[in-house]
Amino acid sequence: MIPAELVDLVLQKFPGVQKEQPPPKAYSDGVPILLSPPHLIVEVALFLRDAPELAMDLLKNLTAVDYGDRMTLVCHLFSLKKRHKVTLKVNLDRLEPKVESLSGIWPAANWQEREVFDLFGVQFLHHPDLRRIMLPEDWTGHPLRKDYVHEPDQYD
Amino acid sequence: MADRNVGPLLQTLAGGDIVLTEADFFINWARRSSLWALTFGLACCAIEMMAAYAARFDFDRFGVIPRPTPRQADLIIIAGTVTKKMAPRIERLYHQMPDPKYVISMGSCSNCGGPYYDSYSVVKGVDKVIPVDVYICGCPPRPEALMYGVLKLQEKIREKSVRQEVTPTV
Amino acid sequence: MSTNPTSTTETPVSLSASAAGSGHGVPAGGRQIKMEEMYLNMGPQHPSTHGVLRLGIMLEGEVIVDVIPDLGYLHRGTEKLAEHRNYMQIIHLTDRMDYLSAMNNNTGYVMVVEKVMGVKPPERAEYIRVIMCELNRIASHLLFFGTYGVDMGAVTPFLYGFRERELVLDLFEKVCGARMTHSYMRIGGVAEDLPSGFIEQCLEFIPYFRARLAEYDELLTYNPIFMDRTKGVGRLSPERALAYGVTGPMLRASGVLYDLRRDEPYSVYDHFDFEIPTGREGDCWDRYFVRMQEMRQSLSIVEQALAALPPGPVNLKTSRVLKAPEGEAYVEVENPRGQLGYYLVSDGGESPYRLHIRPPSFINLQVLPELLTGLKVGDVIAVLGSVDIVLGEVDR
Amino acid sequence: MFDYLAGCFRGATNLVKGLNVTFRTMLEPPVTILYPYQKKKVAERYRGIMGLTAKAKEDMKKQEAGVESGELKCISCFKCMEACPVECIDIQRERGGKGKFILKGFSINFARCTFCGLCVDACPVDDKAIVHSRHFEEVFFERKEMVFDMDKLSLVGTGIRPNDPQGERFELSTFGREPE
Repeated sequence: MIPAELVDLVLQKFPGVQKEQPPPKAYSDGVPILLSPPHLIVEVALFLRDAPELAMDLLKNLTAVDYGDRMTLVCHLFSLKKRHKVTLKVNLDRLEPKVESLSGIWPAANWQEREVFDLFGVQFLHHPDLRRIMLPEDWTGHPLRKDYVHEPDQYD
Repeated sequence: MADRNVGPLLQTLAGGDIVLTEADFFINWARRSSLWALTFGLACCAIEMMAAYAARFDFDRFGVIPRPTPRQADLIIIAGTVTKKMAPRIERLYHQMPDPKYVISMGSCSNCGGPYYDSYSVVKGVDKVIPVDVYICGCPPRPEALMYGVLKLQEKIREKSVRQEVTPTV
Repeated sequence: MSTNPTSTTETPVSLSASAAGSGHGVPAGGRQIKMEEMYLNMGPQHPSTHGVLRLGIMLEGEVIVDVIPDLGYLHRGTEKLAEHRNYMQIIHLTDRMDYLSAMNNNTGYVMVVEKVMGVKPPERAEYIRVIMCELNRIASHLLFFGTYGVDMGAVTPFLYGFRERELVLDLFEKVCGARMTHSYMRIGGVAEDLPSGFIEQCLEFIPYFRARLAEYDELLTYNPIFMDRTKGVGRLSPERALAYGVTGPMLRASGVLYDLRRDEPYSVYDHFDFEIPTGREGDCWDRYFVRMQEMRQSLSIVEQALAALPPGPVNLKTSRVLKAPEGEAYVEVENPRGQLGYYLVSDGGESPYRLHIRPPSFINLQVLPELLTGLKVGDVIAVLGSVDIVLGEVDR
Repeated sequence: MFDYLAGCFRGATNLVKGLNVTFRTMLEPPVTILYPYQKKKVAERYRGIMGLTAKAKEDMKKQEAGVESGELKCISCFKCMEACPVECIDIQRERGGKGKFILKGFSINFARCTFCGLCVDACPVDDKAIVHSRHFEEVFFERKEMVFDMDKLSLVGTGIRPNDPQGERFELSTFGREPE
């Protein structure tokens, strides 16, 4: 688990970043959540990876959640050297979600971003190969969005 | 194939029907005793299919030998979930197989979608793509069930006659 | 014999040289032979792709220039379906993701729900979970052993691996009534207690299988043909492995000692004494060998867990329709293929608002183009087999 | 040259080593089950196709005996239908007296069923009105044959009970067709 002062380190360096507080009654597993604005994501990610105190060298998981009013990108980071965790979140505009790609920082993000693009329609700028990964190329729509309506075709 | 035209030809000959009946018996015997199956594992059922080929069950005893290419196969065992991305490939593989060809749909997913009956990307039954001869239920079916399915298919082949067209049209 | 015909350490250099040059002309007797890259399509129907993976391989002669994996032939929309099922009904969907280790999948899923709901299963249930997970790890690695043998041109390991796997499946069948898709874990415990005779059968299996493992080593592990085909092929350095987020036996084969069972012990793994096998080179043989060693450790864990199995109930009697409180959690378990993560967002309803699954095979497979580039076309199967993917999990 | 010969020697010895393993296996009893002739007994808990169980004779009330399939244990409470993750169970019921229901129809679509056991778990009746049989060899030629109606289900449940001492196979697959 990341100690509180290391979170403060990020907060001091980037005033735009906030520490997300879960709603009062909601369950939280204690891993601190950093909420970054979309334009700062690359700098924050680079800092998390390269600062010797933080050394987040393993991007475990990257996914998105469609909250209906916003699209949230969620990254679960882990430091193998320091053995601590942090969750990085970015809120995006739901209608036109666009964010810089993290695949230059952690190559592990490459396919996971393609999956998020495929199933949520989030555009990752400067991604090396942003194509659909799961569904056929000619598929319309992004199924994991909450307002996705599946139209039966010849195979249904 | 040749068997499609042989019926009318023989009927015009004297004693043609007797020849045909005898021919039926031998042709069906040959067909059902060496069903070479295309290895077409898609999902969970593929593992049970592999188990059927392995030491405890030994599918070779039925003359069922796995073939990696559709050109040498009489039987395609659809073992697993058929997705919409995969469906055109299955159709193509099916058409690449020589006549007569048989299809076994193994497991709930290929029978009618199974646990993914309301999924956006799964074909609700492989019979929407290719005609199925035998359905095996189970999720996944045990290897014995697959063997029983092949035995049932052999029974089905035994009743066939060269007069009929072997492959139903899609 | 000392030089390995399949190891191509110089190849990337010559490749980049040809790419930097004209790339097309090689003088041969004063005339130009046109050299072109060849495109080789492998799959989705191929006996060695372990499912329905499609690889587009760019070849220059026999050397691989680039590999483009094409996934999604088994994409079944598990995450979307999970939003329409209640918490109990998702268990059977998790069975079918990594269908070779359904018990591990179930455990991870019920753990994330338990975490959000704030319930803790009884201790006996935790022990049973550990026993089942480790037995399933053995079954899964045995299948790897068999199929990797076939991929490398040896059919006998397939027959042997499946012979022993059937014995493990018999144990599962006795406990939960299914061979592969178990649906055995429940939120707050396991479905049923161990049946009578299970412990005896399990204790019978352990020494029998130990002897078999020694036999496997004799048959395949130290076979010079097998070693020539796998030693030094597909090397993955620890730095690249970490950058790609590779986990599980693949990461440990590269020499990184990171295993959730020991580093962040979930369930009751901290009660047991076991070693984490690691490799040194990170090549195909190491990945194979780490898995073989892991089976031995799993046997020892099962033995210890059976000896220390506490009495008591095996599940909390939870209601049929569960409601998790609002919140989110991310839980990882150590699957036979790597770390399986579940990210659950709950809005307080009967079904998850969002359930994301971090499949280890999917992340591990990303590294494939990098591993294959520069190797010869004959090594594709050796490397792909050693990554040990399950397409049901890659595509979900 | 020496390397080459050493390699040959190493290869030859390892070949013998490997063959030694396979020869040893040859002397062991065979593991193959000759399937249609020999059958392995499946486990007590095996989750085969489901069947409906019936009440014992002495438990039957008089008015139930007259009702169609009234001897079945099922109380048509819809619990299994709600628990089923694939919606393969379909129950029709009619309102009887005193808040009880009369079972009119019960069908399971085995084409879709995943044999997960949740319906049996959910059944509130003592000793379960719906049970898994140990019957798994289910093969059909038509898709619609895979939907079992109440008669077939009660035959599965009562004809081959899971604790059947004989464990005999019942030729279920021949339903609806001429016997050979």
